[in-house]
Amino acid sequence: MAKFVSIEEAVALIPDGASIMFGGFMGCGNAHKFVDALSKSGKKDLTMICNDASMPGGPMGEDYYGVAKLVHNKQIKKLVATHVGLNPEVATQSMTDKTLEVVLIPQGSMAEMIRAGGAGLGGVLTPTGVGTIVEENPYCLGKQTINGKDYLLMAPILADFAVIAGYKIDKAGNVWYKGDTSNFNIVMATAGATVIAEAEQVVEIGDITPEDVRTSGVFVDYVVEGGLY
Amino acid sequence: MAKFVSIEEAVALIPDGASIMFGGFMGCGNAHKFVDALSKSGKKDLTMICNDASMPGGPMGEDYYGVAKLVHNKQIKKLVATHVGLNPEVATQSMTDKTLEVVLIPQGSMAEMIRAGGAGLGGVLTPTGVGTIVEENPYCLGKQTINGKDYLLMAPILADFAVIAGYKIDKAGNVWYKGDTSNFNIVMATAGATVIAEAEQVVEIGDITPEDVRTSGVFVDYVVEGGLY
Amino acid sequence: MENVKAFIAARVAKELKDGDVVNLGIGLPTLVPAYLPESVHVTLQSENGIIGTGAVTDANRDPIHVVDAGGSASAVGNGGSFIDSSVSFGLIRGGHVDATVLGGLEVDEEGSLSNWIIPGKKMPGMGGAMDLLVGAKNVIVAMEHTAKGAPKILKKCKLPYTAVKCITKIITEMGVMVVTDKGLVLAEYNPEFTVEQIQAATEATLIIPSDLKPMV
Amino acid sequence: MENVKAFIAARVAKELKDGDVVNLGIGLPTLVPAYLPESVHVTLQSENGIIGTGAVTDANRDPIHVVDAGGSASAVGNGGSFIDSSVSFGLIRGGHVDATVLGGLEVDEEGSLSNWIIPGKKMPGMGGAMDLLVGAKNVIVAMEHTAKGAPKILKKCKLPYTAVKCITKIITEMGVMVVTDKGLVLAEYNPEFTVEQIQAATEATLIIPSDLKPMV
Repeated sequence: MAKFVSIEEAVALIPDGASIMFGGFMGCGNAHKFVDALSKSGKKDLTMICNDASMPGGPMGEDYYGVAKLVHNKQIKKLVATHVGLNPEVATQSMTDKTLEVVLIPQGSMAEMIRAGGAGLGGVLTPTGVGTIVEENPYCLGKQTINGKDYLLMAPILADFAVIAGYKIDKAGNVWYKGDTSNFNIVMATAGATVIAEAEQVVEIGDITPEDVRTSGVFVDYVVEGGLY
Repeated sequence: MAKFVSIEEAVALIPDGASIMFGGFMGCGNAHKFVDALSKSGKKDLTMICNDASMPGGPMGEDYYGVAKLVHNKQIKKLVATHVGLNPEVATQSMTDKTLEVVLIPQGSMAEMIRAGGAGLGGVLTPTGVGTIVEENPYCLGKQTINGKDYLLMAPILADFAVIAGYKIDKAGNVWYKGDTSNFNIVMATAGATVIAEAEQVVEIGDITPEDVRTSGVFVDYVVEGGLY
Repeated sequence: MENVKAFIAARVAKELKDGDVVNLGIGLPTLVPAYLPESVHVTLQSENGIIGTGAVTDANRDPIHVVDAGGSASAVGNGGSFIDSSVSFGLIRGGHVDATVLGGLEVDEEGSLSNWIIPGKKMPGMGGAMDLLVGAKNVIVAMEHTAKGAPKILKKCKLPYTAVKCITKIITEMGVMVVTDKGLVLAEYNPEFTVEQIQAATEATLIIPSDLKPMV
Repeated sequence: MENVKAFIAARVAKELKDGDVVNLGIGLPTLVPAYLPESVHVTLQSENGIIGTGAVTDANRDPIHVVDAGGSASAVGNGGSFIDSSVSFGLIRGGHVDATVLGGLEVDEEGSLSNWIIPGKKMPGMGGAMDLLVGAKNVIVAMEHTAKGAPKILKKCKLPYTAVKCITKIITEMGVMVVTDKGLVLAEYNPEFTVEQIQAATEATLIIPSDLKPMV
């Protein structure tokens, strides 16, 4: 059952060195207020699993948008992502300073690997990445031929925490996403040992029609209210 | 782009011997009016992929409910399902008359195998069925050990047709499901070479909020209007 | 015993904790919620697509659009949601269901279960049972100890397995048996029976711990 | 040529059919829709979760909740829908996208493409490109024929592959090249160039068919 806590209480759950999945795509669908608080917390040596590292220069003139704050504050030791090109600090920390380890995974494979983790599957068999350096990726467990076609076996991804962001979350923890913020949030909600969901608005049960719930409350451990962005 | 056609036109698309996926669970979420018309069409030698064969005796006093009509009319040559115990005609045709071939697959595996077919994955690695006679199933391609745990590699499932049932379908073919009728409909909508969707109500674009669409219109080839059940 | 099924269901109810997500098989397991204390609220899951099943009333009854895993009219409760089959079995296989309670034709001392098929006789199919047994955190078999006097708790199942080495506990009218690496431990017994009677009704060898307790 | 990019985009537009689901890469490919005839309506897909992207207006602008695959404010069009990443890439990998149009650093006569990494220099990541190349029914590379005079259409890519044997057609300001089992066929040429000039700007050997046509 989802517990409603303050952002500070939720941040306090995270130990140094934790692995954390963050939903979102270029900041869209990041749990902004939680990330803000985490970036000020001094927590360090985190493994961040996120589509990207967002970017400096947010849509409302933010200096650092969403998870880019955590990179900027050097809280990330390892980043598992699909694309980091819009946040130049990743290249600096990984290629120049060598303080950040980056593992790149194709976006569709990453979504599926996280889903597989949350769904108890042994791996993902995808044609994506066959014949490329993805075959040498630490998450690639080998190549298999099935019915004459080659597939890479990619490992499931799980994490200590998943931090997701919903637009409306009801008192039972059911989540409704606005626009395309659902992106990685939906699969990540199934794959964190502890799932923290940030709501822009906490609503009453019934406000979200049972058919329109996109992440069921049973997946969510903690809800924080972030307020409208 | 989804084409709006009559039920008769949609049934006419199906050749004898076709493989057809039907969404639904014990009749709930079957495309009732389409199935009705198909059952009267004389089409035969069909392979039916459906969670079950529904049952005689529907909730409104129907003699045969949903896809049970197709079994009753002996139109099915092969049935791929997870449970057939509530339709005694399946046992008669398969075990006594030997006119119906039945392949049984665990429900979670079947959902995932259909999803894998629609999503271009090479198979499903599931712990379900390990050590059971599922290992001898024609859809089981072998057993693999990943990180010390055994998994069965189950084949993706695709079909010539997927026949799904939505409550509201808009003019762009976007589908909204009522209650738990979504069951297998959502994965099957991705895995039929041709997808026929029956609407209880056809609605205008905008009536279903873009966030609340559960099967996007791009997956749907034909829409028929069945009317409220 | 007057009502064996009610007795078993009442004991199973004590296994469930407040906040648990629970999947109940058909038959005896569906009696369990009636025995939950008021302080324990569980979320019932129906594998065909309901999280948080609720009571069917005249107002919400809709057998065309909302059915349970047995195909009967069902309803979603307060705070519940509808999910599709792939999400539902992701929930199950991924370990998000705290407990499943189901019956068994045969169980054995390795914690394996057979309940889905009698070759040549009954081939109803496994439905979602194999996934539930493999995926749920706790697998509780709730059944009568014997079938017409014949043991159902065996050294090794004779019927085709539904799943192997999956059971956490077996609860019958005679006792509570916990599956361990060493075999079946009789953790609790029903004082209406002697330990000897219980063993006599059981093909598997029961391990009798020094702290054997009466069934609570 | 005055506007090379516009010329290429206009030619690419002729590859798209009414009703197609299309994914456009950043840069040149985004110019393509402007050249579609009025009778051709395509559904644009943004791999981060929009089916049917539409124009951003003052009324629908919401850069916090709706962005395109480049992270910029986007919008859903009439009849469109929002999907999550796993559904989106299921759509892509499962062959439900009719065409993807993207640029390339290098392409080769086997139909392989390299456009995601320059080892030791630029490691932006592949994003969704690898999935799109493997999954889309038609993969159209739209790019300038050379980079500062150096051929980009090679016998074999030198940079790490984005995907191998995936390209359907390469469209440049010089011509339209179709990938076949036998190699690259120059199906159409831009009459501003001679076939010899086109071959000279191309490392791969072009197969010149008897029915070579001017670019339409």
